[in-house]
Amino acid sequence: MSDAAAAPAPHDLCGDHAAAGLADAQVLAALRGMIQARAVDDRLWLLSRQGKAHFVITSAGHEATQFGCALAVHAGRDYVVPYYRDMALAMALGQTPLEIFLHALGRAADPSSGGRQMFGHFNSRALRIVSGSSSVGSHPLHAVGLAWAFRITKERGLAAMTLFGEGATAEGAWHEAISFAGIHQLPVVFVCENNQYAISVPQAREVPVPDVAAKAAGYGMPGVIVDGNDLFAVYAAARQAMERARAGGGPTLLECKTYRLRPHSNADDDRKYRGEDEVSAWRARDPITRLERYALAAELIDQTGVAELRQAVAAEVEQAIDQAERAPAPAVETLFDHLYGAGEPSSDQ
Amino acid sequence: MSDAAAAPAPHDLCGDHAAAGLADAQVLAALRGMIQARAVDDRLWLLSRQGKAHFVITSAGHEATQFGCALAVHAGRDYVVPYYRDMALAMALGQTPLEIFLHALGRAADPSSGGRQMFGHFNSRALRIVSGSSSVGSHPLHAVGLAWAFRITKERGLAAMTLFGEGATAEGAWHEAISFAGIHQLPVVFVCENNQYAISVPQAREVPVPDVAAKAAGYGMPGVIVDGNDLFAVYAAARQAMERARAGGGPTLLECKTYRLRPHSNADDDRKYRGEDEVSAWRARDPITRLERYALAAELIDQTGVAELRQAVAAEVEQAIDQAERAPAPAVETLFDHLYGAGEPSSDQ
Amino acid sequence: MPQRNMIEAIRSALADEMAADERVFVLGEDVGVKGGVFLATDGLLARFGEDRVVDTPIAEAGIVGVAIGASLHGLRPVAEIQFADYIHPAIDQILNEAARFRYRSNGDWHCPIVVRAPFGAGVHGALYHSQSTEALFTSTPGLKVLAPSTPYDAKGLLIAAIRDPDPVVFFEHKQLYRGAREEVPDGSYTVPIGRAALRRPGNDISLFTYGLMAHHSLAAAEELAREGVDVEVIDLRTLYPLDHAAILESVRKTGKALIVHEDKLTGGLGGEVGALIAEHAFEYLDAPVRRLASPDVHAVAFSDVLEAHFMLNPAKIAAAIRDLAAY
Amino acid sequence: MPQRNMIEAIRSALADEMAADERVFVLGEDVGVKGGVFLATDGLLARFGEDRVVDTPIAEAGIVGVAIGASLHGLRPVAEIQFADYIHPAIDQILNEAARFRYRSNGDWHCPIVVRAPFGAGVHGALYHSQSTEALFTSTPGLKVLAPSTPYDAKGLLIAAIRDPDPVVFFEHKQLYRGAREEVPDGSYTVPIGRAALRRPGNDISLFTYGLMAHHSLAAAEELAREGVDVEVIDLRTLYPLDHAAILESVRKTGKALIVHEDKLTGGLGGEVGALIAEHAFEYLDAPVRRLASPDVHAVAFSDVLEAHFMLNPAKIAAAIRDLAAY
Ligand SMILES: Cc1ncc(C[n+]2csc(CCOP(=O)(O)OP(=O)(O)O)c2C)c(N)n1
Ligand SMILES: Cc1ncc(C[n+]2csc(CCOP(=O)(O)OP(=O)(O)O)c2C)c(N)n1
Ligand SMILES: [Mg+2]
Ligand SMILES: [Mg+2]
Repeated sequence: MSDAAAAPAPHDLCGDHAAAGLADAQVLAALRGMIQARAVDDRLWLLSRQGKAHFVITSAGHEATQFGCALAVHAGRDYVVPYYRDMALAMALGQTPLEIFLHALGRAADPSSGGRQMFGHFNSRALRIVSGSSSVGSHPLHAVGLAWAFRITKERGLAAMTLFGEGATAEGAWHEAISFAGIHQLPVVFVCENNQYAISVPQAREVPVPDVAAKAAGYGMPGVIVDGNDLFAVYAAARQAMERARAGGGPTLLECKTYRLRPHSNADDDRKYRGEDEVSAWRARDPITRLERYALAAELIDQTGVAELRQAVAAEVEQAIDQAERAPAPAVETLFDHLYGAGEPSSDQ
Repeated sequence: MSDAAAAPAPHDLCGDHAAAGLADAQVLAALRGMIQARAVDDRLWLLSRQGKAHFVITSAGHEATQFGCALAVHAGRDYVVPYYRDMALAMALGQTPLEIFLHALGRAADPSSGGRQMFGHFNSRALRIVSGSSSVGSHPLHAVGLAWAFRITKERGLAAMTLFGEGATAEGAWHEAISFAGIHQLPVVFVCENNQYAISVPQAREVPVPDVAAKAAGYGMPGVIVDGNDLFAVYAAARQAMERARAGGGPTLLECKTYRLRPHSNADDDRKYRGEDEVSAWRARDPITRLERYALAAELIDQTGVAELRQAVAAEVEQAIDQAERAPAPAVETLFDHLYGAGEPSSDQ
Repeated sequence: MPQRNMIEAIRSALADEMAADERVFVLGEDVGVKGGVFLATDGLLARFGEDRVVDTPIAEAGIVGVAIGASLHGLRPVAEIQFADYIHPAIDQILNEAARFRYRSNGDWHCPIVVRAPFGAGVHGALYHSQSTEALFTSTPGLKVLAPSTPYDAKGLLIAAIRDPDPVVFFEHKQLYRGAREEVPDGSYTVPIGRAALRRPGNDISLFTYGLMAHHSLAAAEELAREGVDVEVIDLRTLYPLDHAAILESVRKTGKALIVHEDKLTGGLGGEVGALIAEHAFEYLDAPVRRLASPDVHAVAFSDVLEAHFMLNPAKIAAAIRDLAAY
Repeated sequence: MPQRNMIEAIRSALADEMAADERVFVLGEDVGVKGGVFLATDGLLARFGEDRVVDTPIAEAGIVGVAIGASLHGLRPVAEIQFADYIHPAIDQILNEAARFRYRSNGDWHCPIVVRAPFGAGVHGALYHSQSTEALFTSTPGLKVLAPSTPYDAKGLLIAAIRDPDPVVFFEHKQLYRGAREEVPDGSYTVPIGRAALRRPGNDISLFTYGLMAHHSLAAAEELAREGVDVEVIDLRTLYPLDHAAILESVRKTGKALIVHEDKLTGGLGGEVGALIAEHAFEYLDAPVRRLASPDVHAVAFSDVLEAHFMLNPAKIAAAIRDLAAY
């Protein structure tokens, strides 16, 4: 896997899907899901330009990392503690385009927050996707706490996965989380989606070492590097880490080297800090294109099939937007809901 | 050096002082200083039992680490950012027994805080010993900031040394400090006085790796392990690290393996968490005894000389206590001094 | 009924709740083998084992963050911060995370955690072992902040806090730990969160306070009683959300209010209480709303002399009451 | 004289001070190449170089801690916290370290740092890009807390803060960044720390406010003027230490006080101001001391509808004034 990271082939995936442990149908479902996630992402930017979505934060470019990880999760059983970049992950775990748009438009039916959080705060108790703040690096501790809970309840065979950017690894809270997991060898998989920038700040100014995975040495766990734009490589590594965690083998720090193909958010202008050359080099390694070419080469699908798939996805997405736009806003009285649990004193007058 | 750490010889120091770069007189001065520091420490416990010193925190057992590090500092030029355990260090850098007792008794003339801080908060602007809080792990950042200042002022040939326990390396602020130093390869030497306990918590519950020095791998700097009860080993490693830092070669994480020979503080009962066996094994490796035997063997001093030295130190210490006890308490009005700089508004009415 | 001081009452609350409910566990620095630096958790490790009595690394954000995570799976963590002076690194986890989980997820998740922290001065703790840090927590919805003044309340409120479905910060005054014993039942009982306690009924002046100052205030009130001034002493106990009804009802009766706390004057809880009274009991006031608090300096200094000068005591409180009574 | 909006005024303050004093430098997330997410530091990297315009890792305790360390060697760091919602991890460094260095070392060291933080709601920032976190800082001696409401003040107060020998937390309301321009001189000038500004003299009611609410309050005051109510609007500007004299003098004149802030009601700065008035201007009051603030929920929600319901605005302020005037 580390060879792949050192010099990722721009058009080919490493190994084949069977070797990685994926059935044909899973590959096709992932391809569809990744295309769908990208289509949703694209449409969010449009909604933003139309003034309909106030805030957009992208997962474009991270799809292989997020789908590869999601495939390694027993959704609804393992916990996932994601960050704002993880839209494709949330969809891979089961959130629908409609749910994503309801969230982006702050509608009452937004399953992530009922219109309270900015876009990017994916949440679902049923899917065991844990609500996050926007505070970078604050959430891995919650994954560690969940893993401690499994120890107390003596539940075996489940794990927590938490995801974050390489920038987050500079935060003190991140250190405290991974350190605690290392001391107690807890079933947590720490996934770093290393896209080489924290907004505008390049990795060399965020992280003191070339590979985030090198940090694992100080935390008593293996550090694994994969090409984050290669679905199979990510899946194989994530599965191994999750299985090890579920089996009581302890935590892993998994670094997925990837790239964000759009600005950080709709408030960002990335031309200020990175060249078009760099961006296009990474566009050539687009994880979706790579998977699509693989699927064609492996004859899991043909060109017509891909075209149909893309069309179907586009139609679904348009319909979801339509529905979301027509969905009602939260009632103003709900502003005061859920401050405290039922029957408890509330401080609002 | 790492061999020494793996199996420290209980009675002998590794190498000889000339090889470590120390003159005869320096060895004798260190021996005298370490004996003095221990004598002060012993008397503080007595003062506590007499109800005269409200708080005592010990450096007993850490003397070789602290003197070895202090000898590598250009006192008054390099900055030192210590922690509460560093009484012997403060003395090695120039604080006198009288100054230590004035601090312990909260007298007006306490040079560290004018009677404001609990014992253990050694400070001297003249010696460039930086005032600390009691908050574990919060101070290494100040050493890093000082080093950044040297970059701006373009001062070359000076460095900052900061010291902390192995327990402190779990704090988020510690991580943020060493990470920043690694990114910018700043002239900071991070000294971990690893005494294997954070109050009652053994290292295995504080730190996810057997050697704190292993953490250096994630911070882009060398990690060095020394026998912290061996003055020469500590000095050689600290000098090398400080020289490298001063020469622009970047930071070092230096781990000194040592042991605290007394309870954490006068409020602690260490019998609850460690056995007498363990303590006596370490008493056999007392850094002062080891240095004394070395000095005798190397004929830097003879038994009579040692006896005279110990007597002289004892007399000095008694005199210092006497003087400190007679020193006046701070005037009550000083409670409001130094809230803000001169001429600035103050919020007290 | 057994007599307990406050530390024994707290230990008893923890042991009883851990015995009754397997979801309850404690974590913090030195809480295991050592039993806590104040011995609040003494004996729990032997009884409940390492999984439920967790000696943590020195990482306050970590302690609270791990507690939050465990609570999401239904557990009931009780985190100990060794001193309230060291709660600062955990503030992000308490205010931005624990307090907001329920609200931000529209009710999907909630954080039934308790964060215990010894606070207060007068034990030679100087600048970093004496702070009153409660004001950092009394402006965040979603959170509850408690500060008991008696062993009975300490046990009952701690059990209520553990059972509460939301995060609670629980401040324990260090000087009260080994203070007077009183009857504290074995077994579980609760004292309701959100209700102030009337410690001494009176007609002339309402005195609002909490923590150690509740005791000093009662002593002062007794002194003033001998001078013919009848002081009503109300122990707030819950600092957030405040018991508005109890506060306003008392002032409407007496017409005079004095707020006494050990925290610094400016920015302390007294501001909120004073403003509340000035807004909602204005018509009943026949004197200025007075506050008596520690001076606006950085907690207490180490020197005995400075410490004595800094600390409030019954005499200073009595003087303030006398002054207000004479208005 | 050049016209500047608030972000331009801040940028101009930084550039002028950095040009005039080599000890001044800026550090924070994205402050270099990007020039800050609000462009407060735009252009500084090109002009002053990497050593003095430092793109830091995402580590708020680190940013403030490094600033503290550099200040001990005589430098004048200006740290940017990207949003006031993320200042929490730095609270320990601000309250326990920067604010106490001078006091704890008996005057040996001091920390002339500035911590800038954009705060406030109304820009669709939801729960974590909208908070008013100033109340966390207005109870710590050694610290100063500022919140300008105009471009002129922003520049003058920021320069005063940079030159101040003590740590200053500097809150900038995001909605004001691109607000109205006004005359802001080139070159350095200062606005004194610790003094409130009389924005509109009036005789009937004293209104105390700061930040964005200063503008909404002025708008409301104009509306009330047309109804015959003459409101005095005082912009506090310095939130700690407060300008007691200005506050009390105004209330002694008008006899009525209304405090308006965007922060939540309970535990917000209004409590301190209200209590101050109730204690020291009691005899002059002819109405309850009123506070108008955001509701006690966790900052503003994302939905437009909820945001609009949450936010204070001139109409809500006018209603509160009308109500108080009618008392
Ligand atoms: C505690 C905190 N500090 C700062 C920010 C502002 N911020 C939002 S995203 C971001 C960059 C994060 O970079 P990284 O962790 O690499 O994740 P990426 O966005 O690249 O996926 C920053 C600085 C924040 N949200 N939280
Ligand atoms: C932030 C913070 N948390 C907790 C404490 C309480 N405390 C004081 S010393 C100590 C143990 C420190 O252990 P270590 O860093 O190994 O240093 P040692 O005392 O062993 O030299 C603890 C937990 C503190 N002072 N500061
Ligand atoms: Mg990144
Ligand atoms: Mg230790």
